[in-house]
Amino acid sequence: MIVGKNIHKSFGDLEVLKGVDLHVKPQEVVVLVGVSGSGKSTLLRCFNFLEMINSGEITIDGHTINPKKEDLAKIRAEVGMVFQHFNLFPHKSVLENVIEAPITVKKMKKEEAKKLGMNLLRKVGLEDKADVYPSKLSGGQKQRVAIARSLAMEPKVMLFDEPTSALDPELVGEVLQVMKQLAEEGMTMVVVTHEMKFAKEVADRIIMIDQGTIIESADPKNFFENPQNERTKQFIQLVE
Amino acid sequence: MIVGKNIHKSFGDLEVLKGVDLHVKPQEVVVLVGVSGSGKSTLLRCFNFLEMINSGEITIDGHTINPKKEDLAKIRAEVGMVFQHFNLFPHKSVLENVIEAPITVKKMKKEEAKKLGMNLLRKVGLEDKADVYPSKLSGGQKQRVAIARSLAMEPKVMLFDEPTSALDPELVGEVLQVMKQLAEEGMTMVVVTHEMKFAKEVADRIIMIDQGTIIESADPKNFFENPQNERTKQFIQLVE
Amino acid sequence: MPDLFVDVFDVFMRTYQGFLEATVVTLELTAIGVVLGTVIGLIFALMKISGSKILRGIANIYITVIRGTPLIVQIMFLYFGIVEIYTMSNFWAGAIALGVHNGAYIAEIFRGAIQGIDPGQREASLSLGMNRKQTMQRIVFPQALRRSIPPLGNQFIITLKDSSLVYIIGVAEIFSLANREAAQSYQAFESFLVVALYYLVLVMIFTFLLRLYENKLDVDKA
Amino acid sequence: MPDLFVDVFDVFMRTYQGFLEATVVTLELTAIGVVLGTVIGLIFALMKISGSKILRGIANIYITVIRGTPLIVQIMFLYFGIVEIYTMSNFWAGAIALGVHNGAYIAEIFRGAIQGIDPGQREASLSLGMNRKQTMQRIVFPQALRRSIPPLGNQFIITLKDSSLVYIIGVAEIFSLANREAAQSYQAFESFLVVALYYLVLVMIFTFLLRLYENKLDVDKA
Amino acid sequence: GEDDSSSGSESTGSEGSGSDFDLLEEGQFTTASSGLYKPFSFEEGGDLKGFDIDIGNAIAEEMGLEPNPVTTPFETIIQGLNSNRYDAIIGSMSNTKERSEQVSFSDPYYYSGGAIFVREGNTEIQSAEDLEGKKIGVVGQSTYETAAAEYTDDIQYYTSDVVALQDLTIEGRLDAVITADVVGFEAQNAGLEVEMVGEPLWIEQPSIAVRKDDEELLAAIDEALDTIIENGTYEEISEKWFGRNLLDVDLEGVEVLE
Ligand SMILES: Nc1ncnc2c1ncn2[C@@H]1O[C@H](COP(=O)(O)OP(=O)(O)OP(=O)(O)O)[C@@H](O)[C@H]1O
Ligand SMILES: Nc1ncnc2c1ncn2[C@@H]1O[C@H](COP(=O)(O)OP(=O)(O)OP(=O)(O)O)[C@@H](O)[C@H]1O
Ligand SMILES: [Mg+2]
Ligand SMILES: [Mg+2]
Repeated sequence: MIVGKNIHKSFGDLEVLKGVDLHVKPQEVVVLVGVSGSGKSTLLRCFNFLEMINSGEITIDGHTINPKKEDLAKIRAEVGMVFQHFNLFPHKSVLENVIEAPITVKKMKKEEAKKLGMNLLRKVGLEDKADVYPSKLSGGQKQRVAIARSLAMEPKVMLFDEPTSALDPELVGEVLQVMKQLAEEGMTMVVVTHEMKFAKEVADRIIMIDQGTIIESADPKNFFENPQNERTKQFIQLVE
Repeated sequence: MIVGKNIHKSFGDLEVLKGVDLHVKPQEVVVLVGVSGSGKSTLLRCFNFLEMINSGEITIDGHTINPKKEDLAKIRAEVGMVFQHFNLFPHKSVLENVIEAPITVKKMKKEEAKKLGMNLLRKVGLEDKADVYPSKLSGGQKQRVAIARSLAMEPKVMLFDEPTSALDPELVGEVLQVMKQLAEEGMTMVVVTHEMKFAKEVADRIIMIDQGTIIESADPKNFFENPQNERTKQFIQLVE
Repeated sequence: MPDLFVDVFDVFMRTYQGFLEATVVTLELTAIGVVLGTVIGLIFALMKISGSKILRGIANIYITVIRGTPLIVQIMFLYFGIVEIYTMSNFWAGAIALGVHNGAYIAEIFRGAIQGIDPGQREASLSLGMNRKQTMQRIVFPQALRRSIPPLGNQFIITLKDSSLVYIIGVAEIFSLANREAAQSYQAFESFLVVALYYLVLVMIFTFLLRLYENKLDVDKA
Repeated sequence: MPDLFVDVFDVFMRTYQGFLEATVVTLELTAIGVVLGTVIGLIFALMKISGSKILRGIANIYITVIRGTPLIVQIMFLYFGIVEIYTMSNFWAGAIALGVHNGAYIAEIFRGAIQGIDPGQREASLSLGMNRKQTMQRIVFPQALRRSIPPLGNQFIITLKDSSLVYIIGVAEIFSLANREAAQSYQAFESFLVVALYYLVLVMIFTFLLRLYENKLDVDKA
Repeated sequence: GEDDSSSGSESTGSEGSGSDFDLLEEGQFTTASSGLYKPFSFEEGGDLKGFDIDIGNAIAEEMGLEPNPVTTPFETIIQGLNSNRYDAIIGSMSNTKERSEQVSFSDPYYYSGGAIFVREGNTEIQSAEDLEGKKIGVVGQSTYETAAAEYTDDIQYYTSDVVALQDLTIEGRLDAVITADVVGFEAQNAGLEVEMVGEPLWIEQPSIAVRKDDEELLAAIDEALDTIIENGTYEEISEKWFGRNLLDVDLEGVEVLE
């Protein structure tokens, strides 16, 4: 579904991604782990063209992207992204947040968009908050709205960048629940998270990034019980 | 060692603590848990007189405090506090952070304070960072300095308010390690934390606060395996 | 002291009609100065955040020059300089000088507000498939505009006080009236006290209105 | 255009010696205005954060009045109004007016810096057993002072420009010289252009120095 | 010995300065002008120059004092005197009834015509009557302001007559400027395209002003003024600036402003 080949990315002198290969199959759920600064967020942002890669190749749904030639907006619409800090639009109500992109980008009729929006809000359990402004929501509710907002564009793959790490611990569950459901429905997902329980239960594959390269890639059972790389072992010890 | 009796505390109309009784014995390690807003931080802050209680009574080391009559600075010196966001003094080096209070409050000689400070930095594993400024430290290092800084006043009890929740997951361990060691050395401690593994291993008692009252108090085994209160059960489910 | 009070009251009673007219002039100058400054400021703020190096350079020069010279020099310069292109009345020369002056400060207000919007907002919008223009128009600008209103209100109050300087090109606003009153009546202390009170009352009224608005904003947000 | 250039150059050559002297006066006024303002500002900032309602009230009135009236009114008031109590030279009247004016703005700079220090700093200090005074002296003030220096530098630049207003009481600073030059040479436009350049160069020099300092601060921090 | 009294009056002067009157700075005669009134007072190359300045110097010398000319905006020049900023005004300020309620005036030290100036080639304004409702530029607090107010409500205020005359040359700004004839002529000579309308409206009497209570100082000034007129110093100064003696005016049949 989404494929990165030999991705290199530097910020000035700092080489953050040093040739990453990542092949995510349709309906697969990949969890990315790694210590702070290892390049997890950068990789996700490259997949969404919020950062431009220096070399390598990104293919989405069989189509290799040439960022210089194509309409990036169109490509981004196919890849949903959920951020650590939600990034809801504060000047728009919950429903308006969700229907903004369908109306502006897809030129969907307002009525139709609203119906779609309400369906998605129902899906994340926030139907009753449609007319509320984001500032009135808890962190967990905000993140669920953000997920609904992304889904409104019917993306082919969803990227999650530490979606629960800005949440109070008792609010983490409700967001993970929505993500789990999404995975069960067959959404292709790449998730950066420190929630190891979620990784164990939901991931098809766990990938460990260290200093800009993939050093381990295995199904959850093997990843935790039989890590190959020394750094992976250390990491597992730290977070367990 | 530190005893709170029927503590009430309101902010304006909001009653945050509604009659809390907490008796911490010498050398005991108590872990406080509860959802966000339940009053955990407020309770710790009352014990350190950063907030003044509206009614009730606080006794430290057998001595009941009348905040109106006594020198609060002296009492605070007997109770160490470690904050979520470290609150190191950015304009002072690591060693200066540690020796500031002994010199200013206890009028300790600079030479002597430095010796004490270096010993404490050794204890938290940061001897080599003595002359560095806080901005150069990682979060975990900052928090360990903060612990050393508190210890420099030789407090009778240490209060920790979510000491690891501002840390990247891979840095949590080094702080918990220092705290564990402290507990083993017999320090009386009250710890607000979401680290359940730490609670299980180190706590003598786990106390659950909900909406300003203590609803559960038990040793770790009983707390997790045999919770009495419905809200406690919910909470354990959420964080496990 | 009672004497002083009588004197001040005396000056006040003798002059209040003239002052009311002058106050209208002061407020007109202020309003034109701010409105014009907002238009200019918007243009230069857009230039400053644009992709073109030349536009950015022009905006930078404008802002540096205006912020690097005293308003009173700008007023004189415009009054005697712009003549070669177009002759205008002293009132308009003063109002335009205030507008040109404000333009640089308001450009910085807008730029600050736009750049103060969390980059996450832009990223979220882009990630949804909105293009740069849509992102600016629908996500960034509406938020930036709302944030600009309190500093714009503040700029209005600054301009109200700054408008006193156009007395130098002979516009009959409050301060010039006080000056003449002081010279004619030889009651300098009382005259300047009275004019200070006029400004103070005007500033306090607008400060109050601004606070009201800000509180409303805060309530909307919460 | 070449004509204009020749004229401006002509004015420049004819006046630069006088302007150098006037620049010294401008810089003296500015320096005294800022130093005096810092002293006054420190006192009022302490009053504003003090426990006493009366002191806070006095500080509030002072700050409101000064920020609510134009500097030029304050200068006139001090020069012609205060005479009844004490007569001072126009230079000192101007410098003191600038100082009194700055005092209100600098008080807000200090207050902002003090209140901008993370409350966690105060709490950490108190929790270590330091009393209020020790906490203020050893933890809060040193940090607040460091933070105040960039806005103080900015205030210096504002004062440099504001000092042009004391021409109104006949102090021989740069702007008054431009006025005299305009009246003498019948070249108003060129004179004000030259004086604008003087201010611009001075402001740019001080802005540059301020940036240098701020960068140094940033490096120290990182 | 009036003709040859420089040493004599010097001694009188120093006596006076020591005991008869208080000066701002001992031994100095501090006098004010606007410095924006060429050729009477203006600054060139950092030096204050002009007829008023030279007269001030001569009078100070007569009184045995160090001259100390300063400048201050004309609008506030009287307030400055009354708030002890200088000892006297030698700044082309005419003696009027209204002003003499606030200050004391010496004998006039020259005569000057108040005149209407218009842009060169302006045929619309031929006489004072044509000023009705026109836009007139004057210096605030000058006698010309009072005159202008008789013709129009549309007055534009300036800090300098010279600058007002400059503004007059700009199309669309001003219809006329009222100022001293000599000041206008000087501007004309400097190349400004302005011209005087008809004859001067009136003759006025610029005089030296001191504070009301400084009677001794005023007497000393009058005495010194007499001396320099009689010993030819005055004529020399006047010839230097104007090529004629400004006191040689036939006051017969003309309006004298009071
Ligand atoms: N825009 C940028 N400019 C310069 N450096 C950057 C930028 N974005 C990221 N970096 C650097 O790239 C490295 C990797 O950052 P990245 O955010 O991808 O790490 P991460 O694995 O997501 O870490 P974390 O767990 O802290 O989010 C870091 O050293 C970071 O400082
Ligand atoms: N200074 C204050 N003024 C007003 N309300 C306050 C203040 N401090 C705390 N509160 C309120 O008191 C309640 C309890 O706050 P407290 O910080 O003790 O909760 P907590 O259990 O520590 O939560 P968390 O896990 O989020 O830190 C909250 O509703 C909070 O908003
Ligand atoms: Mg990241
Ligand atoms: Mg808390």
